[in-house]
This record gives sequence, structure tokens and C-alpha cells, in this order.
Amino acid sequence: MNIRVTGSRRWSGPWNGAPWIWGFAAAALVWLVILAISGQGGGQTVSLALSLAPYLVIVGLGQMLVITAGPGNIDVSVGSVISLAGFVSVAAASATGSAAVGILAGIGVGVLVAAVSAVAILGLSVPPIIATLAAGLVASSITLSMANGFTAVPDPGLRSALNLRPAGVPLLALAIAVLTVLVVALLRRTVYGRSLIAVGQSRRAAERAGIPVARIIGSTYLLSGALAGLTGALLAAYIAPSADLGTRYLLDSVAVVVIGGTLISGGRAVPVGVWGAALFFILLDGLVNLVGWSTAAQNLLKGGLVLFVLFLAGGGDRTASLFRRRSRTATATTTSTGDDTDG
Amino acid sequence: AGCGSGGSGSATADAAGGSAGGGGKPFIALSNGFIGNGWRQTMIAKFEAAAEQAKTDGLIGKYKVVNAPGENSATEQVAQIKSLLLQKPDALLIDPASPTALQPVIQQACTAGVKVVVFDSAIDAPCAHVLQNSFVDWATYAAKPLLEGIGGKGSVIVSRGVVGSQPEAEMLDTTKKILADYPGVKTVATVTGMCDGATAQKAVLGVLSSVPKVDGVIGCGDGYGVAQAFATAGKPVPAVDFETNGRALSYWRDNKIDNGSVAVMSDPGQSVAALWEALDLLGGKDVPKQMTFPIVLIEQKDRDAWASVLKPDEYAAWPWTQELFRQQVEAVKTGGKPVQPPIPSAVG
Amino acid sequence: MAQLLAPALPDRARMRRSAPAAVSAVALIAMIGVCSSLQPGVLTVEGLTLVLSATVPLVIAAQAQMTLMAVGDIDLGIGNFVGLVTVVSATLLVSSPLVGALVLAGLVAAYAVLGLLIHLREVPALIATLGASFVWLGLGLFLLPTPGGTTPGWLASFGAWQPAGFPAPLLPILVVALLVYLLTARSAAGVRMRGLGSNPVALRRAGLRPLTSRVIAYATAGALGVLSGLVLASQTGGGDVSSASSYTLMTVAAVILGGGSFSGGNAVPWGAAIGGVTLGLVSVVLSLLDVRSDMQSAVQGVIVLAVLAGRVVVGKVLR
Amino acid sequence: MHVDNLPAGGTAPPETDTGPAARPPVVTARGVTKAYGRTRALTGVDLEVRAGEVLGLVGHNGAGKSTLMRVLAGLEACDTGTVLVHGSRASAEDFRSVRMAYQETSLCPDLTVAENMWVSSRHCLPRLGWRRAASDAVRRRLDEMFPGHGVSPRDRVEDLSLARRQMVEIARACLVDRLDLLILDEPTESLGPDAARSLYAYVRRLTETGTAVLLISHRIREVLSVADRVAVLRDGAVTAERPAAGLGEPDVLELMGAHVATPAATGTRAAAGGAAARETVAELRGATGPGLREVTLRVGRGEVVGLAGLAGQGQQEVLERLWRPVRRDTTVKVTRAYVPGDRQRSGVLPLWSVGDNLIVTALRGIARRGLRRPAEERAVVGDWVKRLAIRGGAEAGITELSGGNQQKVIVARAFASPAGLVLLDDPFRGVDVHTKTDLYRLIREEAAKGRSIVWYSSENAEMAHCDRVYVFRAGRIVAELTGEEISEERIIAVSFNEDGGND
Ligand SMILES: Nc1ncnc2c1ncn2[C@@H]1O[C@H](COP(=O)(O)OP(=O)(O)OP(=O)(O)O)[C@@H](O)[C@H]1O
Ligand SMILES: Nc1ncnc2c1ncn2[C@@H]1O[C@H](COP(=O)(O)OP(=O)(O)OP(=O)(O)O)[C@@H](O)[C@H]1O
Ligand SMILES: [Mg+2]
Ligand SMILES: [Mg+2]
Repeated sequence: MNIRVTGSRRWSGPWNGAPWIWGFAAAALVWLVILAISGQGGGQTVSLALSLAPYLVIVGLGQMLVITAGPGNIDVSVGSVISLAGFVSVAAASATGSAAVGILAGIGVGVLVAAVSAVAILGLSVPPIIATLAAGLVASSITLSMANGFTAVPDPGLRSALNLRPAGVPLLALAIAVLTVLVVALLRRTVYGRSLIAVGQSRRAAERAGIPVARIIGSTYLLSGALAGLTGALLAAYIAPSADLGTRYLLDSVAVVVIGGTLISGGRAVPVGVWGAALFFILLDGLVNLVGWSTAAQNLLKGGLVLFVLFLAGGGDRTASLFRRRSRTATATTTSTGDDTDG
Repeated sequence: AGCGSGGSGSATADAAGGSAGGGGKPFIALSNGFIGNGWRQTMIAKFEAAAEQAKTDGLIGKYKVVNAPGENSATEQVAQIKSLLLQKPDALLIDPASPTALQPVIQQACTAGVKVVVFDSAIDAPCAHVLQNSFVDWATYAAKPLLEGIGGKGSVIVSRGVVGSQPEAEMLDTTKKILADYPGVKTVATVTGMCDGATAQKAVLGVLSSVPKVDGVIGCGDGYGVAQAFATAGKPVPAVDFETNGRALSYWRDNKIDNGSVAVMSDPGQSVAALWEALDLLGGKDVPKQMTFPIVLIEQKDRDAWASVLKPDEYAAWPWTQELFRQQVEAVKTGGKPVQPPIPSAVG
Repeated sequence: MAQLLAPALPDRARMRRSAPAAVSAVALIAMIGVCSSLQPGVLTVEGLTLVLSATVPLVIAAQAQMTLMAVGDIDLGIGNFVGLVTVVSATLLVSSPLVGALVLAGLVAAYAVLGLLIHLREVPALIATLGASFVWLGLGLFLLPTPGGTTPGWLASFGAWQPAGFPAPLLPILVVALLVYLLTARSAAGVRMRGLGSNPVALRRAGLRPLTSRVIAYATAGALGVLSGLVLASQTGGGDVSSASSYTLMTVAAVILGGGSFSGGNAVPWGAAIGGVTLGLVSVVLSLLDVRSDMQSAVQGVIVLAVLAGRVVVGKVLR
Repeated sequence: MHVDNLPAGGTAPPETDTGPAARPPVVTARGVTKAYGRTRALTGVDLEVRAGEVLGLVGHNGAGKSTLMRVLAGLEACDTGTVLVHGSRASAEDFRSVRMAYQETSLCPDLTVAENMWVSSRHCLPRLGWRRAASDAVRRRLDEMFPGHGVSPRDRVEDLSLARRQMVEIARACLVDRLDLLILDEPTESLGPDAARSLYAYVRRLTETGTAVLLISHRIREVLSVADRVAVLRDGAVTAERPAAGLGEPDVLELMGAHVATPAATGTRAAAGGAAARETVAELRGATGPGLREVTLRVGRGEVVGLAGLAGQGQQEVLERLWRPVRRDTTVKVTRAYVPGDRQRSGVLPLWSVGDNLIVTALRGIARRGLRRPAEERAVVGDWVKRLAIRGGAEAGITELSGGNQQKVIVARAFASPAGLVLLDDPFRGVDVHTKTDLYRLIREEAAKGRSIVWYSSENAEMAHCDRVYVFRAGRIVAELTGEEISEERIIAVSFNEDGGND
């Protein structure tokens, strides 16, 4: 019988029916512009974007699961995890001579870092943004000490596998498409997935419905860590292990999740949308490079577009009246007992 | 640098005994604004090795390395320099996170009587001594051999560095001038590679589908990533400017890329040169305020020698000794030819 | 009255609320203790000035973050915003002071507009400010692609100001905390802001516009961000749009360390100041402690976790 | 004009010589309609509140009472019709003298009591020194209304007990420089009898000074004892207005709708003697802790056990112990399910459909190796939607349902699971009689199938559906009633005797 109103407001845009459409629409738009400017290689542009997008998609899927777990949940350690997993996987692969072991080691190290976050979040009630920040700091320390005098080189077999493009479709993109389908199935068809979505909508209600909330949240962070670790392992083989391999992926992973249509306040995950948003980001980078714009313009464009989509789609009524009512969903979740429609 | 805490014994005791003037051996501190890439790590490792040796040799009493955590954060570095000043070093070497942000704190250090040597970047601090790279040389080495290698004709991509920075402007200027000398060469795209392989890889990949056949990519130490981008796109690797680290050199060697590619980057050994400069300053020697030090150019003929001594993430560094340093100072003073330090042999 | 089984214990409740800040304060004192045992010079006026000065912009930015967290929002753009302000003060403010001042005022207004749009369009502040952070970064890079420029003389001399017998950085820390305290905790406007974070329905019922409260909060945060940027520029003597990028998460951590929460309704200006100084001092301690350079960020992370764990323990005891 | 200078009541002169009917109307509604989208909340209300009277307003859930109040208080504009204050069309200024205390408090939990006063009564506080003025005013008003309230103006609202919050909520409504109409929306729901008595005494004093009071409550008897007149709202319109004198509870219920009848306790209750023989599925042995003192109770298989007493005496703590049996003094041998009363916060999963909401607890049992079996789930959902006649069907979004129907889904969620022990946390607050009757029947049926039920209710009459009832006071069990002993009067008697023993 508390009268507190939870802080975050529910946001149901953009485009309630097909929230993933925005990312793909923006990506298509950028692609057309590229085509118009260069006048050639349209198919190849998509093919190359598809060979870069999967990395962002994997880490984005992990971030999406975390964000789906409800208000306040975010994993800001993904960047550091990617860098660390890159080194660990390359070291493990060259020590054992097996790329598979390397990938598993990368995933494992992601899980370990996420375990630190999860213990802090669940055991010490540290807010997730702080817990994952701290875990990320620890991870980047380990990265730095590993980077010193690091001698192993990425597995050449894995590298050429990542570069395989039968009929212009990157093998990795296909593999990650399968992974995306698995995530969709995880969310729709498993008890864990349903529980996660329930927890994201209302943690209290989920707890009262008999869902083991702590276990669900903990395993979600572990999953995100695993996916970030996988990203690191693949990225290190594709590019090269380096201490700042993952830095760029933190903000982008959050941004693609949101542009992809996943509810930032939790409870609705849109895995397909991550693809659209990732392709949009990759193609945008390409366009900016093609036109020769500076990074300043690139950032202005990125930020401007995020804000534009956000404010255009909005969350509430179109009327900005004096006593603006909350949207329906907002009423249902954020109000309180101070709600006056029901006695 | 597994032993970053280079100092010996209790800091307090040393700080008291180490201050200059009393005939004690000098205390050298190094503040590094960023430790997140291989170049900086090599730079620190070289310094620590040299400083350790200098301590054994009795040239210095104590040294200390402080790296600002996080992403090239000038604010963190300012805080760290301030706390370093509390420990009263005799000389302070700085690889700055930003060419301007440190100016006030450097002034503060000078006022406190600390000899300040800034390296790797030009900085507007009148009281500090500066060791810097020749960006004109860098850009020249990056473009000339490569253009010669592709026979003076064909199409190239220019991968720019940190667009907008003073060095980048200087380098782009030089590149353009050189390109003007090769009318047969067409620039088909200009991308922003940030002098970073991973960034360049993505940037080049982004434009590859929209450009015709590429013969060379003029960059600044991002060739490994550029080569990967071509591999991904299933195109032959053109002439590129490799990083000077073991990974890029081995790749270059192992894939038998023989098309005019070179490796060229600034010299992480500058930290060692800065150490010798600080010692000479403390010793009262006359050293010019501004000096330009040679950059590291690895051509195909020297490639294998370097590749055999470098670890993948270790960058080629000139092995500055006190002797070589003094020769270079002379060369700068007299305007003579810069010293060419020896290329390490596989034995070392 | 029979139904009041467990009469509320306001004093205990008050203690519980101030516990987090107290734990941070203990950590702060412990860190100063460690510093001064390693380096006796720390406890002198010059020592404190050296050690504290770098924390001033962080603390001011933390007050901005605290103001937004009081209305239940969060600002993921403050780091780049502060960076942008340093850029403006190293470029426009020098070339034409009037234009520079107008641009700075415009930036405050931009924050207010951001708050307005966030409110009217009912979008999550987290994402809107994340998007805005790209914009701030882009603007900063546009004005000054790489670090450089020089700050105006008056600003530089403020940075170099050293009164005798008093550690200068303490003054801005205390003055700003006091002003923010007066605004957010004591004034009517503060009641509106915290009311918004606490229960917007109640505000609306009482005929107060939540919109106004949110806009006031954002404008305040923008003004504090500008102040933080100016102080930072006065210390670094130039502009660098990414010089404060770590502030975004650090300010959130500072507010949490100071007893704030994500749910809104609470203003903890003194706590934010303590939390900010604590975090700012970590890197000083690290460099004094001869911590291995690659282990420094790990130590930083562990300290943050330890302080928050201490807070949980104290909270359990006080329950 | 500042609150400090004012007498307790309004400024209208007392008109003791005339009868209530002759007094001037304070607020008049004429043909007021209001629609929310397709929901027609008010369909044409004519109502007059006269100076110095207490008007009771009753009506079933969703009848439009709260909506009407918001319109009368000027919080929302009506679609058609007029609202007159003192006989003239009302401006925003006029509405300042119409004040409303919300049923569930609309205070800001993080603000202090005095700051909350500023939020609602800032017009009559000085610009400078408002904090002190608000503190003094609220302290004085609370002293007047609820002697011995124990609230300090510096307390944060979140630290206050529910009853004290309600006191503050009511006191803040009375803090104005001019009070013409005071609207009390279910004010006594969380107040104890003492406080309720003080409140009604204060209401009387207010009306003596000419202020009108509009009292909304589902407790018909209370309304009848306080009000001068009673108005009945049905489906958005006032269908009856009667003087309270001479009106009985059944009369009012009849006016509210013929279908409404007091749900009688069913005869299906298990024989009292049988209780002891049942196998114990859960028990507390001398449980002590925050809010609980030496509580020993047991629950048998197939038994419906009630937890009664005034609100907040330890009943919810018992439910909490049974829900999460982590301490050694608690044993629960079967799986559990929980039905929260606060459906907005702890019940519905707002983004999901009725079916998804309904099945979420049973999901685990139905699934094989963590994989769902949609066909089986659909069967269960269809079954329950039919059984409880949930309007809208399985595909409707849960938030599109009315409150009562949402509550049905949440109850169904618990019973659709294989749980052996179902915990009910006052789940029928604000649910209309019709729905309640259905759910009472459901509970008995499920108990008969061998499930055990522990049921906390703030409405003592509901306890008549239990086999056994534990009555709580101050964290202790003060009585255990069985079978025929269970009656509202008996429970009230036990809850209140030795009154004043605590606090
Ligand atoms: N803000 C709103 N938006 C949409 N519909 C509303 C709103 N407020 C009320 N309604 C609807 O108007 C009708 C009347 O609601 P109201 O709250 O006035 O009922 P009530 O008589 O107060 O019921 P209770 O006894 O449950 O408090 C209901 O159907 C309700 O759902
Ligand atoms: N906030 C709201 N916005 C829009 N429509 C609403 C809102 N609340 C309720 N409604 C609509 O009004 C209808 C009636 O809702 P309400 O909860 O008042 O019903 P009710 O009469 O109290 O029913 P019950 O007796 O089952 O509780 C619902 O069907 C719902 O669709
Ligand atoms: Mg109502
Ligand atoms: Mg209802």
C-alpha cells in the first residue's frame, strides 16, 4: 500500500505494431543514399554491411535481454568484456590450437565478469549501472595486464571462416541470424523467456506470480556477458585483439536496442529490430566515410536521428494539455494506489 | 611492464631523500595519459626497462610511472600529475592526453622547480621541453614508397587520422602535395581511419563496394586493419601502410605482400629519449626546448629483422641510449642529419 | 491508537537515509588518511588544493546529475555536455565573449528544451540524453575537432587562484553544494522537483504543472553543467570535447554513493558532493599507493563496490 | 490571507435556524457528462451540495463517483453540462474552496508532511518562511482533527504508517483559507475506529460553520450514520437522493441496483470439528520478528483460514512468512501461490494479454524441460476464462479490462497453478459485489478439492467464508474463531477490546 510512483515512465513507441520497422527503414534510406552517391555496388554494400553487422548484433542481443529485465537494468560492462574476451580467446585458441576452445574461453570469461556484476546486483543491491561499471573496470584492468607482452595471434582458420561469403552472404551473418532466431525462441517458447518478460513488466508482480526473480535477473546478466564474450572472441579473430577492441560497442549496443524497438522500460524485446538498427549504424558509417564527412557530422547525424525518432514517435497522447494524462500503459504500471479510476 | 610499481622501498622515505640539490640521485616521474593501446604499452615498457637499468647504473635514484585510467582522459591525468607533484619528483616526463589541457598543471610543476619533458605531442607550455614527431616525415614515408611501389599510377584510398587535429592537418597537407606529384594516381575515396586498425578496417569496408579497383591505401599505421577489410571483401590486398608492431609485420611477411607496402609510425622509444633529456637537464646541460625526433620507418628490406624481435602487440622503437640521444641533440642543434639508431638484430 | 502497531521512527528513518552519505564520508576520510600517511604534504593547504582541485568539476557535474535524478530522470549526456562547454569556452568565449556567453546561455536553454520534449513526448530520459550526448559530442568536434584553444584570461586566473590559508577548491565545492541545497531541498521550486520525482499525480492534482518542474530541473542541470565545464576549462586551460566523457557514469556513481536513488524524489546535494570528492580522490590515492598501472581501474571498481557494500551493511543494521 | 489566522471551518456564517433543504447550494452540477474514449463515465449528473450538510454518495464500482468528484473539484472539465460554485459558473479561483481528500493518498512519499502541505495549500502560505507556516498550520489542524496523531511536520510521508498518511491526506484537504466543500473519498478505509470517530466529529464541527461535506464510502452503515442526505450514483447518473434519516442499509443497497445483495456466507463451510483432524500443510511456531510477536498458527489441507483484525496488525507479515518460508519457525509443506490485493503494482503484467497473465504461474508446471507447451496452456486458459466469465476473453489486453475483471484474472492465475496453498492478500478491495460472490464460490470449490487457503481481508464480513479465523492485534493472535463463532460483530469485538492497550 505504498503510494510511491515508480520513476520511469513507460514508453510504448515507436510504432507499436511493428517496432522494428524504424531501424530497417533508416538502413534502407541510408543504403539508397549510398547507391545514389556512388552509383554502383548496391548489392555488395549490403553484403559488406552484413559482414560487419553481426558483431554489433550479438552484443546488442545481450544488451536487449538485460534491458528487457526492467527499469534500471543495463550492462555497461560489455565494452570491457569484449576487449578482455578478445585476448582470452586468442590466447586460449593458440594455446590449445583449437578455435572452438578459444570461442568457449571468450564466452566463459564474459560469464565470469557478468557473474561479478550479478553478485553485486543481487547480493549487494548495487544498482546495475554501477555494478556493471565496476565489473567492467576490473575486466579492463585484466585486459591491460594481459595485453602487455601478449604474443598469441588469432586463429587463421577462424579468421578465414569469418570472411567466408558464399554467394555474397557472409557465413557469420547466417550464423548470427540463426542465433537471433534462437533468442526469439528463447523469449517466446521457454519458461525462462516468459519469466524474463514478466519480470521486465513488473518486478513485484512477477515475484508475486511465483517467478524466481533473482535467478532470472542473474541469468540474464550472465547471458549478456556470454554474448559479449562471444562478440569479443569473434571480433578478436576478425580484427585483432586489442585493449580498446570493445570501447565503441557500449553506447552503440544500447542505441541499437532502443532504435530496434525494444522497450527501454523493459518487458518487450524485439530481437529482429537489433538487426535493422545495427545495419543502419554500419551503413551510416559507410556513408559518412564515402561522403567524407567529419566525425562531428557523423555524431550529429546519429544523435539527431535518435532524438528525432524518439520525439517523433513519442510515448503519450498527441495533445499536450495542461493536465496531461498518462498513456494507458503508463496508468497501469506506474500508478499507484493514488489512482483514482478504481476504488 | 609486469612491474609497473618501479619505485623502491617506502615512498615517503624516498621522497625525502630523493629530492634534488642534496646530492641525492634524481627521482624521475612519468605521467602517461592513456594506456589503452599497444603503442602506449610499448612506450611504458621501454621506459621502465631503461629506467630500471639507469637505477642499477646509479644514474637515477627512483622512478615512478602513473597511467591515467580510462579513455585518454586529460582530467584524470591532471589529477594524477597534481598528486605526483606532492611527491616532489625532480623531473616529470609527460605523454599528454591532450595538447592543451595540461598547460596549467605543467606551469605549476615548473613553478615548483620540476624539470618537465613532454614527448609524443607538441604542447603549448613555454616552460617545458618538448620532444615531438615529424609528421611531415611520417606522411612522406607513408605516401612516397607506396606510390612508387604501385608504379606511380592507379587508384588509392586515403585513410586520414584524427580529423581536425594539428598533426593530421599537417599530414594530409603533405599527402596531398605528394599526390600532386603523381598525376597518374587517382584518389577514389577518403575515409577516416583514426590511425587505428580496427576503425580503418570498418571505414574501408564501408566504402569498398562503392569504389573501383584499389591499388593502394595511404594511411597512418592502420594497414593491418585495411588489409583485413580487403580480405573480407574478397579483394587482393593493395599496398598499405602497416603498423610497426609484430602482428602487422608478421602478417606482411607471411602473406608475402610485396607491393610497396611499408610500416611507418612514431617512435615509442621517445619515452627513453625523454628520460635521457631529463637527466641532461638535471645535469645542467643545454638542451633545445623543442626537438623533433625521427619516426620509425620499416621498409621491406628491414621488415624481417624487425618482425623477428617484436611481439605481436609490441611496436618498433628506436633503442635510444644516452650516447645516441646526445648525438641526436647535437644533430638538432647543428641542423645536421638525424641520427639513425641501429635496427635490432634477432639476437636482442 | 490501536492500529498504529509500529509507530514510525522518523529519527531512525532519517539515520537510514543519511547512512549512504555517511559511509561515503567515512571512505573519503579513510582515503585522505591513507594519502596523508603516504604523503604528509597532503594535509597542508597546498596539498589539499592540489588533491582537491581536480575533483571540483566532477562534483559540480554530479550536482547536475543529482538534480535530474531528483525528478526521477537520468542524464547520460552530461559528460559530453561538460566537454562541449570547455570547447565553447576555449573558442567562442575567447574570440567574441558576447557570442560565447550567448552560446552558453543557449546550451542551458537547450537542456531546458530537452526536458520539455522529454516531458511532452513522454520518452525515457535515459535514451533522450543518450541521443543528446551524440549531439553534444558532434557540436564539440565541430567547433574544435581536436583538443586545443585557450581559455579566456579571467577563467584561467580563476583556475590559478590560490588564497592563503584556505584550500581554494573547497570553496566552489561548498558554495555550489549550498546553492543546490537551497534550491532543491529548501525552496518551493525544490519541493516541486522532488514532488515530480516522488509522485507526479499528486502534483497534477494540486494544480502544479509537472512540466514546469521538469523544465526547471533540466535548466538547473544545464546551468550546473555549464558551470562544471567552465571550471574544468579553467583548470585545463583549453577545450576538449571528450575531456569529461568519464563524467557521465562517474556522476551517476557519485550520486548513488551520496545516497541518491534512481527512483527520484530525493535531493542529496551534500551526499553528491561527498560522493564526487570520494570518486575524484580515488585516482589520487591510486597514484600515491604505487598501484600497478594496469590494476588501477580494477582498484577503482573495487573501491566503488566496497563503499556500496558498506552501505548495504549499514542499511541492514539500521533496519 | 493565511491559514494561521483562520478558524477551523470555513467563513460562511452558520445558518442554524433554517433546515438543510433551505440552505444555499455550494456546488451544483447540472447535466454533467464525461466520457473517456468510449467509456461514458458520467451520463448526465444533476447534483446539489448545500452549505452545512453532509452528503453521502454511494454507488457500485465504476459508477462514476471519483470522476464526478474530480469534476466537482475542478480537476477535470466536463464534456457537457455545467458546474456552478455558489450559483455562478465556476472559475479556477472558485474551485480553490472545494477540496478533496483522495481515497488512497495522493501525497508525495519523499517529501515531508510540511512540504506536502506546500504542494496543496501553497496559495495560502507566505512566500518566505512557508516551511514554518506550513508546519504550524498542519500541526494545529492535525491536533484539532486527530488528537494524539503522533505526526510531526518534519516526518517524511514514506516513514508514516498508512493510517497516519490518511490523516495527513485529510488534514491537507482542510488546509485552505476558505473551505466551502470538502470531498472525502473513502476516508476511513485505512483509519482505525478512534481516528474515524475523531474525523466524523470534526466533520460535524465543519458543517456547523457552514461547510458542506461530500462523503463517499462503500461502508453504507457509516454513511448512513454520518450523512444528512444520501445520493446514489448508478452508471454515471444520480438515480436517487434521500434524506438519511429513516434509511436502512438494505434500502440503500436496493437503490444501488436490484442485483446487489449482501453475499451470505455459504453453507459449504467444513464442519468445525473436522478442522483439527486435517493434515497440516503449513504452520508458524511462535514466529517473532518485525510486526509479529509469538504467532503460532496452522493450516490444514483443504481448509480456508482467515486472518482478520484491523489493517496492519501483522496479517500481511504472516502471508509474507508463508510465501517465503525462509525462517526456521515456519514450515510449509506444499507449493504456494499468491494473490496480491494491490493489483496495479503487484498484480497485472500490463503489456500482456489476459491469457498470458493468467498462465504465467502455471507455466512452470506445464512446461517440459523449460520448454513451453502452448496447446496445454491454451486449454487451461480457455478453461478459466470460461469458468470465471472473464469479459474480453483470453486475447484482450489486461489493461483493457475493468478492475474487477483484472482481479479475476489474478485470482485465476493462482488457482490455475498446482499450488497446494493459496495466499490471498486482501484481494477484493474495490471489487464489486457481483464479482466477489463469484470469487467466494471459487474459493470454496477449490478448498473442497483439497487446496488450503490463507485469506487476509480488511473486510470482516468476508471472514464468514472461512473455516477458521485468526484475529490479529499488534502482531499477536488475540483470538481463534471457528465455524459459527465467525461473525463480523465477534471479530470487531475481539479486535477492539482492551482498546488503547497499544499506541
Ligand atoms: N482517467 C480515466 N480514463 C479513462 N477512463 C476512466 C478514467 N477515470 C475513470 N474512468 C472510467 O470512468 C468510469 C467511472 O469511474 P470512477 O472512477 O468515477 O468510478 P467510481 O465510482 O469512483 O468507482 P470506485 O468505486 O471503484 O472508486 C469507469 O468505468 C472508469 O474506468
Ligand atoms: N485509465 C483508463 N483509460 C481508458 N479506459 C479505461 C481506463 N480505466 C478503465 N477503462 C475502461 O473503463 C472500463 C471500466 O473500468 P472500471 O475499472 O472502472 O470498471 P468497473 O465498473 O469498476 O468494473 P469492475 O466492477 O469489474 O471493477 C474498462 O472496461 C476499461 O476498458
Ligand atoms: Mg473511486
Ligand atoms: Mg473498478
